Parts: sequence; C-alpha cells; structure tokens
Amino acid sequence: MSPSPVQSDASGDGQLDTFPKLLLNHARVRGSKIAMREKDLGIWQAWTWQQVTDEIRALACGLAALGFQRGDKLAIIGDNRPRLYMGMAAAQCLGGIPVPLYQDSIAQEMAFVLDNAEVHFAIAEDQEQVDKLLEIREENSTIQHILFDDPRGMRHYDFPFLSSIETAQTAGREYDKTHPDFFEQSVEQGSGADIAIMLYTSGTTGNPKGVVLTNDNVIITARNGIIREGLTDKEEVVAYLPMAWVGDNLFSYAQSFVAGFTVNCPENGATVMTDLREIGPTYYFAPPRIYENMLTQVMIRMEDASKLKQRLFHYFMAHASRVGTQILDGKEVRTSEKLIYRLGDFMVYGPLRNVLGLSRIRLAYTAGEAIGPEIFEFYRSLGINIKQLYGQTESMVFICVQPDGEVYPDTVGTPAIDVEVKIDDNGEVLYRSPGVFHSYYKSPEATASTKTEDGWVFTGDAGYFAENGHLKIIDRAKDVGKLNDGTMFAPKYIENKLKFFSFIKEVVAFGDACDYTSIFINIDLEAVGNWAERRNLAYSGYIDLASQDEVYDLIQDCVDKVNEDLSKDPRLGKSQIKRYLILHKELDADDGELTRTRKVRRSFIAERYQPLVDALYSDVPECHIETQVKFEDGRTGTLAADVKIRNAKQYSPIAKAS
Amino acid sequence: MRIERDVMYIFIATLFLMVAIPWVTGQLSEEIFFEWPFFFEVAIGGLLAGVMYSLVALGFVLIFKASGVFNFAQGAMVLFSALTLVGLNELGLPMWLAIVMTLVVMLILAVVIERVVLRPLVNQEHIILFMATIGITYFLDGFGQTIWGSEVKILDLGIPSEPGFYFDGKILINDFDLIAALIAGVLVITLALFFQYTRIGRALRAVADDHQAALSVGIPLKHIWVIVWAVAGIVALVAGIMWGSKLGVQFSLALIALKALPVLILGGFTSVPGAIVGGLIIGAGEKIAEVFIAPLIGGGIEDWFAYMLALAFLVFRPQGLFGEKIIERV
Amino acid sequence: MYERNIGEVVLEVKNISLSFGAMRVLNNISFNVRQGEIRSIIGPNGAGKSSMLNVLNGFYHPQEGTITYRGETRSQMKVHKAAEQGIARTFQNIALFKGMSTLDNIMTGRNLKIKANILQQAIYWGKAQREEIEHRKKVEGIIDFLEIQAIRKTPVGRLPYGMQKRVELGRALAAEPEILLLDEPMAGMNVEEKEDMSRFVLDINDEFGTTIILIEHDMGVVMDLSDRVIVLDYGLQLADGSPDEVRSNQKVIDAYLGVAH
Amino acid sequence: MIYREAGEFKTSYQKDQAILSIRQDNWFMWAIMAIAFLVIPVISSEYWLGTIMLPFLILSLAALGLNVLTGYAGQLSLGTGGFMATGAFAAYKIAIAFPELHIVVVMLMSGLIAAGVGILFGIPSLRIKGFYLAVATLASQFFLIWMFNKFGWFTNYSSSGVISAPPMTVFGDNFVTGPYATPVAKYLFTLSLVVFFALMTKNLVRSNIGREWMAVRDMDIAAEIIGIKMLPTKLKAFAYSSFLCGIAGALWAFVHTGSVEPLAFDVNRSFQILFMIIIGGLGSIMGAFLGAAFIVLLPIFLSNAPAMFGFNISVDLISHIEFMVFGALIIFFLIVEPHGLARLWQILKEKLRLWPFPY
Repeated sequence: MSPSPVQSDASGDGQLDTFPKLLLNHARVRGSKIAMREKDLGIWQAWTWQQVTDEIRALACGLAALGFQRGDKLAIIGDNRPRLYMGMAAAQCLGGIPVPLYQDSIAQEMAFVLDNAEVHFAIAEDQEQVDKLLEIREENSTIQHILFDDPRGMRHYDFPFLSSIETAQTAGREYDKTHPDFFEQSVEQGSGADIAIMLYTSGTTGNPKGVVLTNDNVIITARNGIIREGLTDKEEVVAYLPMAWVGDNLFSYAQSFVAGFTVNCPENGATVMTDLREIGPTYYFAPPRIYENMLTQVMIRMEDASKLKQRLFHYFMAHASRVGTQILDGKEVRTSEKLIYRLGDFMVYGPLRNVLGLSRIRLAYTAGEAIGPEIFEFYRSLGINIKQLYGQTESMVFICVQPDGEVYPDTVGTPAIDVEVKIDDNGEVLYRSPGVFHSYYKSPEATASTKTEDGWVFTGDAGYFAENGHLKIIDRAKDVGKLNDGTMFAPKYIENKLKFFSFIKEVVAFGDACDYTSIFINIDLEAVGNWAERRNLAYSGYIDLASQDEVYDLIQDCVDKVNEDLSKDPRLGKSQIKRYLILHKELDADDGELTRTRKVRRSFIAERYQPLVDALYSDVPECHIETQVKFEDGRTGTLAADVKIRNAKQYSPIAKAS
Repeated sequence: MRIERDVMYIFIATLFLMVAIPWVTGQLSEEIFFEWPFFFEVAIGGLLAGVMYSLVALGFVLIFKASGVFNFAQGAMVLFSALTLVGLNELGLPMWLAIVMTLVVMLILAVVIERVVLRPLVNQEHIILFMATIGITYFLDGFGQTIWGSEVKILDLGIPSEPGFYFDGKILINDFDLIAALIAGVLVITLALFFQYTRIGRALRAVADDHQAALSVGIPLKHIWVIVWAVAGIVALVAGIMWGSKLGVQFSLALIALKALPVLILGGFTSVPGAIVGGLIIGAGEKIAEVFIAPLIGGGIEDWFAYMLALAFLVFRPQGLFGEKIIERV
Repeated sequence: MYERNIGEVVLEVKNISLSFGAMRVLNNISFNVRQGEIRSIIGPNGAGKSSMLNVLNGFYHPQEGTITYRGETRSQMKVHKAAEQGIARTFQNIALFKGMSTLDNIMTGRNLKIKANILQQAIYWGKAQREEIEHRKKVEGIIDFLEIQAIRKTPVGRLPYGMQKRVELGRALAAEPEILLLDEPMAGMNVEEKEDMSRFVLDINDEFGTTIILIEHDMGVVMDLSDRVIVLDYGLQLADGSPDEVRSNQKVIDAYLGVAH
Repeated sequence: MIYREAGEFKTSYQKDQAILSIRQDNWFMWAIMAIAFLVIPVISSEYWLGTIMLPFLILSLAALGLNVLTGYAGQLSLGTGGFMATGAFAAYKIAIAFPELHIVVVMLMSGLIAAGVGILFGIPSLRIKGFYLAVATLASQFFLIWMFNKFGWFTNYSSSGVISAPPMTVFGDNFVTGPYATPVAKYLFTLSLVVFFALMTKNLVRSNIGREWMAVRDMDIAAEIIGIKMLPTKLKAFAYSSFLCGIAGALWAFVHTGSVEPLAFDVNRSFQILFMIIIGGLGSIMGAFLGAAFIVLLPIFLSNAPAMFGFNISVDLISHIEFMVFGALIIFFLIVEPHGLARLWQILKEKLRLWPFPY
C-alpha cells in the first residue's frame, strides 16, 4: 500500500483526536485544497479547507454567543448542505454534540428525538423544517434557538429564537473578536474520549435509540477504513444520503475530515443523478437499492435501444460476466479474452460507466442489506470496484469488508482493521472494535443488553464464517424462526432472494411457527409497468397492475425460481414458499410499514393485513381487504381491494448431508 | 366580396399616380414622349401583359390557399407543361391530342408530387415545404430538358400576332395579347365557378380556412392536395401555352415565375381576385414605368420594378391588397 | 399569517373602453391598484379579462379612458414603455420561445438590463461576458426560487405544461417588474401544481414586493390570494372590492349562477 | 460512445457558458482547426484548394450570414446575392480609390457598406413578414444587381462590366489577390477570416442579441412584450447578416475568382445560399458549414460521377441530369431530416453521449 497523506497526518501522536483538531490541521496543511462543493445557482460553488474552517469558526462562535454550552446538543435537519455539515463541526468545536435527524420525518417523529436528546439548539435547512420545529416547539419548549440556512418564505417569521446561520456567523465573528482565544481553547479542551455525535437508529420496532459515539469511535474507525483501502485527500465523494444515517456521517463527514478529501453536495433531490454524473465520484457509497435501481434503469433503457446496440450490449455484457471480475481482481485471463474485454470497454463498459457517473470510481461500497449477486457481479464486471461491507451504527459502520481480490457475492468479507468478530452458540454474530459505541443515550439497560462488559457487541444478525474465512450473514437473529416441522425459517434470506428480481420491489415473508412459508409481494411499478406497456397491457395504477393475472404469471416464475434455489440449500430446503399474494398497496414508510431506511416492519405488517395473512394460511383463492392509508398531503383514506392468492411450485429438497 | 376602405384608397392613389407620374415626367424630360393615346396604348398593353402574369400567379394562389405551401415550382410547371406539349406535338400527335396528353401528364405529376414530396413532409414548417418546392423546380427543369431537349421550340397555335389598331387607329394593340387575355379571363371565371359551385371547390375553400372543416366536408386532405396541384398544373399548362407561343418554349419560361411573385404579394397569397388585380397593376405599372420613367434612370428596370412596386404596396398593406388580415392576439 | 404591506395607488385605470370593430370588449372600466397588493380580475370566459391585461401592457389600445402609472396619465400604454417601466406578464396560452432552453428563455427576460453593444457581444470578452455572468447569476436566483434547477438546460418545448408555466413566470420575473400581470397562471394544472404556483405568487409578492394583477378561474385560489377583486362580465364591471365583498355581491352571484366554477 | 463526461463539472459561469463546454468537443474542434490550418494546405492540390476549399469557405461565410438572418432571427431572405454583390463592388471601389489600404481593412469596410444596404432593405421587415418578406427581399436582389450592371461608376466604366481585383498582400508580400497569389495563401487568408467571423457569430448568438433574435423568431409578440424592440433587433440581424454576406462577396470577387461580374451574384446565388442553410440546418453555425460543403461538393460530384462510372454523356445532358438529381436530393434530404445536417450531427452527438442508451 502506498503511503498516503492520511498516515502522515495521523502520525499517532494523539494530537488529532477530535474533529475540530482535524479541521484546523487541514486548514494548515491543505488550506487551499477544496473541502466542499455544492451545486448552487447552476455551478459548483467551492469552499477550501481554510474557508470551511473560517465558516465553522464563525458559526461556532455564533452558537457560543447564543449560549451554546459544552455538552449541548445541536439538532441538524435538512438535505446534505455544506452549511449543515459545518454546523455539525461547529457544535463539535464547542464540545457540543450534533444530532442529525432524518429530514423527511414528520413532526411527531422529530419531537421524540428532540425531546429524548434534550436538544436546545437546532439548525434547519429551510422553511419546511423550521415549520416542523415551530410546531414541535409549541408543545415542547426545550428548543432555545433555531438557525436556518435558506431564508426563503420566512421573511415574516418574527421570532426572537429564530435567525439565519449568516446572522449567527456575523455575531460569531464579533464574538470571536471580543473573545480572541475562545475558539482555540474550546477546541483544545476536546479529547478523543469526548462524545462526537449521536445518531438515532430507527430500529424495526419501538422508538429510535440514540447511539452515542465518541471522537475515538468515529475517527479511529474512519482512519482504519482509509488505511485499509488506501484512500487519499484526492477522493471526491457525493453526499446524498440522509445526514442522520451513520453511513453518510462516515463517508461524507468523518472520512473527509480524516483524509481531507472533497465532499460534493447535489443541487436538490431531483438533480442527484445528474450531479453525481457531473462530479464523477472516486469513492462512492450506496445501499443496494440504489444499485438495483440503476441496473433496472439500464435494462429498461437498453430495451428501447436499437437491435444492433442490444446485441452489442448483450454480447459484451456476457463477455464481461465471464472475465470482467477476474480482470478487476487482477487474475490471469487469456490475452484474447482480455482484448475482447478492452474492445467491450470502449464500446459498452466505458460508456455505461460514464452515463451512470461511475467512470472515476476507485472504490464503491454497498451495505445495509444483502445485494443481489447478479447486480453485484454486473457492476464488478463493468470494472467498477464495488465491495460489500458489513456494519451498523453501533460499530460506526465497519465490521467486515471484502478485501480486494477476494470478493465473493454471498459473503461480506473479513473483519476490518482492529475488529474482532465471533459467532456465539446461537449463531449470532458479535464483534469488538475501536468503533464500538459508547452507549445508547439515556438507556443503560439497552446498552447493557447489547454490549458486554468486555466490549463485545451483539449484532442481532445470524451468520457464520464460510470456509474461506469470510463472514456470511443469513438474517436477523431474532427473525430466524422455525416452521412447525422444525425447519429453519430465515425470512430475510427468502425476501432478499425474491427482491433480486427487478420486478419485485418488496417482500414480506411469514412462516415462523406456521406450517409453511408464505409471502406478500410488492411489484416494482416502474419495471412491471414497463413490461406491461411492452405487452400492451392496459392498467390504471398500482392496484390495477398488481391484480392482473399476467402479472401474477410473471411473479410466479420468480417465486418458483426461488423455491428451486431454496431446495438446494441443505438447511433451508424445506422452507419453500407455498402460497403468495401480490399486495394491493405499495408499502410505505409514512404508513409505518417500512422504516425510514426502507426495511420492512414484518410484525406491524402482519397485524395490519391480518385478513390477508389468514387467507394465505387457508386455501381461499381471493381475499377482500380494506386498509387505512395516509396520503402525501396528510389526509387519510381507505383503500379496498380483492387480493388474489396463488400457490407456488414445490421442489423436492436435497436431503441434508449431515 | 367586400372591399375594405383602405384598399379603395390605395387603389385610387395608385390610379392617380399611374397617370400623374408619366404626365409629370413627360413635361419635365425631353426624352420622354407623352401623349394621351400613347399613354393608353402603353397602359392597355401593360394590362394585357398583366393578365399573363396573373395566369402564373393564379397557380401559386391555388396551392397556397389550399395547403399553405408556397409553390416555387409553378414556373417550372409552366415550362414543363409547355415542353411536354411541344414535345408531344413534335412526336406527331395532333395539337388537341397533345394538349389532352399533357393534361394527363400534369395530373400524374400532381399525384406524384403529393405522394413523394408533400405527404412525407406533412406538418413540417412552411419554409421546409417551400424549399421542397424549389427542389421540385430543379427536378422539373432538369427532367423536362433531359427528355425534350433544351433548344428553343416554337409553339404555334395559329393565333394571329399582328398588331391591330383600335380606337380610330390611335391605339395599337397586339391581337395575340388580346386573345391571351380573353383566354385567361375565361379560365379565371371557370375557376371562380368551380370554387363556388362544386363540392370539391367548396372543400378547397374550406381547407384554406380550417383543415378540420375540410375533413368534415368528407374529402381526405391528400385528395385535396392532389386536386389542387392538378388544377395548378392545368393553369400552368394554359400559362405555358400562352407564354410559350409568345416567347417560344425555352428555359426562360421557368423564370416567369419570378414575374409572378410580385403579383402575388401585391394581391395577397390567398386571394384569386388579388392575383388578377395584382397582375393588372403590376403589368400596367411596369409598362408605364418602362416607357415614362426608365429613360430617366438608364432603362432596363423590368427586372426589379415590379418588386419595388409590390414592396411599396406591402408597406401599406403587409398582407397584400386582398390577403387575409393577420390578427395578432396573445 | 401576516399582513401584506400595501402602499399607495400605483396604477389607476379610468373609464377604459375598448372595441374591435363593432365588438365592445371593455366598457367603461375603472379601478386602481395599490403598491404591493394582489389584485385579481375574475369573470366568465369572454368577459374581457385578458383584454384588460393587454390594455395595461400596451398591446391593445383603448378607444376611451386613461391609465395613470408612475404619476403619468395617458390614454394608452406603449408595449416597450410598459416593459421598460416595469410591467411584465405571463400569457394565458404559453408564449415561450420554443427553440431555447429554460435558462435562455429566462435570460431574455433581462434583455432591457443588458447594455453591451453588438460589437462587444461579438467579441464577448470583457463587458459582454461580465454582463452575461452577472445576469446569469440573477437568473439562477430565479431558477432557484422557482425550483426548476433540474430543467435548467432543457429546451422548453420538451417540458410538461406545468413546467412551461413556471418558466414563463421566471421570464417575467427576470425583468424585476414592479407590476406583474398573470393571465391564468394555474389553468390546466392539478391540485399540487396549483398549490406550488400559489406559493410562488405569494412568495413573489412577499419577497420582491411585486404588485400582482391576476386573472384566474379557480375561485378558491383567487379568494385566498387576493386583496381585492374586480369582476368583469361581457366587458362590464360588475363589482370591485375585497374577496368577501365580492362574494356577497348580488350582481356577482347572479352572473355566476349557473356558471360552473 | 467517445464521450466521457462524468467528472466534468463547472465551477464558474465562464466555464459553464463556454462555447464547447464538453472536453471531447473541444479536442475535436482543435483537431479540425489543426487539419484546416496545417494539414490541408500541405496535402491539397491547387485544384482542391482553388475549386473546392475556397468556394466552400466563402460560401460558408455567406451562409453564416444568411443563417443569422433566417435561422436565428427568423427573417426569410432571398436577397443574399445582392448583398454579396454590394460587398464585392464596394471592395473594388475602395481598393481602387485607396490603394494603400490593407486588404483586411478593405474587406471590413465593404462588409460595413453591405451592412448599411442591408439595413435599408431590412426596414420593410418591421411590417412585412414571412413569405411576403421573402419576396420583398427579391426586390433588393434584382435592384442591386441591376444597379451594378447599369451604372458604369461601380465598375470604373469597364467596358465588359467586369471588375478585377488589384493585387493585394497580407503580412509583407504574401499576395492573396491578383496573379501572384498562391492558392495556399488565398486559402489560409480566407480560412482565417472565416474562422474569425464564425467565432464572432457564435459569440453573438449566445449573447443577448442572439437571444433577442431567437425570441423574435420564436414568438415576436411575446418578445415585444418583454421589451425587445422589433425594429432595432431585426435591423441588427439584417446588418450583421449583410455584413458577413458582403465580406463573402468581396472574398469571392477578390480572392476566389479575381474578377467578377454582377451576374455571379444573381438570384441563383441567393437560392444556393438558402439551400445551404436549409440543408445544413437553420439556426446553427455548424449547419452553415455543413450545408456549404454539401452544396459545393454535390455538383462537383454529380458532374464527375458519369465519367467515374465510365459513361460518356454530352455536357448539356449532364447539366440537365445534374439539375434533376440535385432537386431530387434536396427533397430527399428535407424528408429525411427537415432540420438539416446540423440536426443529424446533433442527434449523432446526443446518441454518442448517451451510448449505449437510446435516451
């Protein structure tokens, strides 16, 4: 591994153990290098590390002038905006704790977090977020001051506790003049053991929990990641995932502060893909669904291409799937194969990477959920170094990473630097690392039940080490159940296998303590809609499409294939899907059916659609259901439908070897 | 037809100037000979020539009115029809048969143009269709001459071309011009009746106003186009016969299209009466100017005078004398 | 939520009558517009609403009556003069420049503020470029304001209807008008698009202090947004007053009875 | 396919507004420039330079001029030949009257005179629109040609009505006109001027004036209501258009043919230039060049084609067949792509940028 500037920065003298110290160091070492960009007013506006430092300093002093104390929490609410990241750093400079919130949460959800975290100060992006905070503040007055980034529409908001970031910074510059040593001293006081940030995990049940992470947790983990992958200050990342999510905090904030690379913020939600393409990041992170969406787009668009292009595409993609990954992994490939790959690179792979905005990728990660092996291989065969990563908020992401050259789609790789991993008797995965979280905020019991006294953390995931030493994750430990005949039932495993089909968007599997496995399916409106249009199937919307027999036929194939696959697994062979239905409604986070990170809330769904579940475990061919739904504008209504139920083909399981 | 008031004013002013300017120049200049009988002789000669211009302009108007296409190929159609007629005649066909055959050829041409050029370009911008008709012009010019050769041919219909004296011998008028004007007049009246009293004619008028309305008459647009191009082809044949027997059948016949253009803008693209009145004004104006003004500025003004005259009219009536008024709304 | 800051009368229309030939389009219309207010003109189709706007920006010349604007009383506006004096408008049927991008369309709205001459523009370097950049910044502000970043470089002909309406509003805004005439800005829009457009209208009025004269068919929108409303019917002025007054005016009720709105 | 735009982001408005904002386009343009300035003069024969490249470049310039007027400002004109003639005769009068003037100055002055004449004939455009205007512009065409024929003053009373360019030089003693001028010098001189004016034109059409022209073209009423003044805007288009046509005419007379009579700029010339911009693409700088290349090369190809295939046909017949094929090809092109070669190029480029996707 080539020596990277990171290591020289982090020369282990313990000096750069907090974000503010890292910041000041960057201002010294690479003050004129670009730290952040934002597409604003049509061009990429940039801040150098020196400018970022000045801005943060002014904001920190401004916050101090407003009465922000050490240990105070600063809520951060909004899209990925440089000023919000700066707000995070400003709080840290003052020994405060940033608490980023999901910007699409409704006021009630926010109220819980703000209350739980005892937030007194908040930075909100715009009127939309400020309005939510004002609504919350009516009932809960712990919020002392709100700063906003974009003043649009708030000209008449005449509240003493509301001001713009700029106003605060102006006041901060004044404050800085009158208190010349304040900022430096404040930064000096910080240490690695101080709390750096609190991230609320939504969890699949109950209220969110605040995961408390120290500077050491975050910085050491971030640095280990950088060292393992050889990242430098020349990387470009695009910050587009929710700021409240640990992944964004690590990739768009912590690692940038450690390595000194550039973070780019898109113009708005509608332009993310365009902006991503303009920037062409070298280091990229996305959850599997984004890769899936991209691949679906590729396939849909290719179907409209001319026959010649289609043949070129399929020919070269087939070639890539034969040799692409080997070439990427640096393995020996016949020269002729290599030449064809080169040609393919010119004709197809290169252009494809280019239109997807992935031309310059040196390292791409995916994590959060299992990624379909075909999707994964697709990107790797294009020459994009995408790797799986296993982690969680409690570990500041990194637990296992796939090492270069040893990338297997069904495993999540080997433990990251300084991470120990073990499997307990129940098959649950445990780890111990420098990134292990400090505690759950104000929840010692929860902390104790997750983290042992000697620092091991229960992941809640069931898994095992494969023969090659790589960790393989099957499912959530608590979700793994048993069918009535005693067969192991791993719902997530089955769900994921189905979701790898582009026509299927979400799946909910039932089976624990039941006679057999049955599932709800959400079709992918875009993919199936496209498919339907191609066949001149008329449909008026999701409900209509989901109930068509042709669509059922299409899905039947997918289900049958999964069953065939399952039948080959020694442990899960008897948990094949017996009955399934296509749900009449798209699962939605607003209705509580998905978490904000789009994980299905199985038990909630089972309760909500009890009649459907009952029908699955009877032999009726159809079931009537009425559901309460929440529309985007907040109104509620009722959705009624007759949902068809079908049986899946059963394959005889391969006898268990042992 | 109701004539608008400002058109009347322009008309009266034009008449006045046409008389007054020659008189004034006649008084001022030694070179210019002005006497009333001579003036009328010139004016009548001009009017008769103007009818010939109208004949060509009429073809333009028909097509523009029905399809919005500015058919630059009208001149080429005149040449092509004349070449075909003479060619067939030279092959030994009697004149009447040659005329009938030529009519058939012009009908076929209309069908081919509709099928090959217009239909693929339907809904394109006007300038594109205009360019396409220039393409047709080139093609027809080349095609006609490739088949029939490019040497000057004589077309003799037996119309006397001796000058005749009228009004006590004071005014000299070419009999040929008179007969040609007569034929043109008959053609115009026929067309007017055709438009007024036949179903197709009414459909053609409707299509000029509104394509939907035309469809409701029950005639497909493509048929209308074929018909209108065919009628324009017949008009071109008549013009070709007239001009051809006057000047000889040769390439320069195609250029009389350029003479018809000022007539067209002066009268208005969409008006049959406009084409007639425009032709008369241009014909008379041009002749009068040639005799009574040109000597003052060196002569040879026939190339551009018609255009300048039309331009002067346009400044007062941007849509031409009888063109549809452009109402601007937002 | 807040009181609009309404000032002096800026535009006074007195006894305006307009005819096309024998057709009387506007008959003795009088009203005034105050600084910073949102003034609506309502009425059934053919009531003369658009004609009134056309009179205000000088496109139609009334036969009778006077218009007082910026302290100057005249019998008619001139199109350029109106534009130069800060009257901008949008059109009932979108009148965008179809061959140009969103950005260029809005840039044309700033044509009166660009001073470089043809030679400087041909050379581009120096003043012309400085101006282009300066105005681009302003236009980007408008693009941001109207939330149309994603279609910045799209030719407007390819945009959906609702977006075209927004671009047209952007073009009018680019002139930094004092009075903005909006001719049915929400026609043909769905509820969501109408909400967005209403928000933009309010924000324009609020952020830039622009006086707005609005024609709109959606009564809910009109009553919500307007400070005062004029009701026209077949060229006659039926009523003029606050939304509440207009709503309870018997003549208006009569005229609207049977008219589906 | 060849485009790799990921990672090309603009950090300033200058860069965002650059003429060629995509890197590959930039390279492509520099490559074309290198070929035009360095390779072609070396490898081309005199025949190629004199018979193909010179007319191509000069007519491109005229087409550029007409495209500003018709393609950008939407004013259909059939008077291009007249404005070219004005440029040619103005250049002649100036060069003879002031022999010490540099040829570039002569060219510019003749362009300005043509611009003045253009303004004069552009005035009716305020009231007259569309085809009415097109026909009206024929008035200027016929009038100007008649004028140059009729009045001996324009030809310095040459008996044949032909004007001959005096020998003139650039950079010391490199003759670009007259008997001592080499084809390479002529070519490079013309190329430089054409490239320069193409750049100027591009600058204009991407500036305010260009937007005003397009606004007038796309919807004149809306343009007027947002404050664009019709007459000055249209007259600027007429002026600039005639300016370029005038220079093209002067180049034609001085550099290309050396001596010329008014007939060289008759109405057929106007139509030829109009064809160029229609075939090339209205409202496109590139279109003017593509169209000129097409219209210049096509007749050369057509007249050589029979011989190439071993047919022996009389010259007369060839010229008739040429007419036919030319007309047919025009129609063919209009049907295939009514928006011209530039649009085809644009589509191709778009396809390459999106490759392998269709959209």
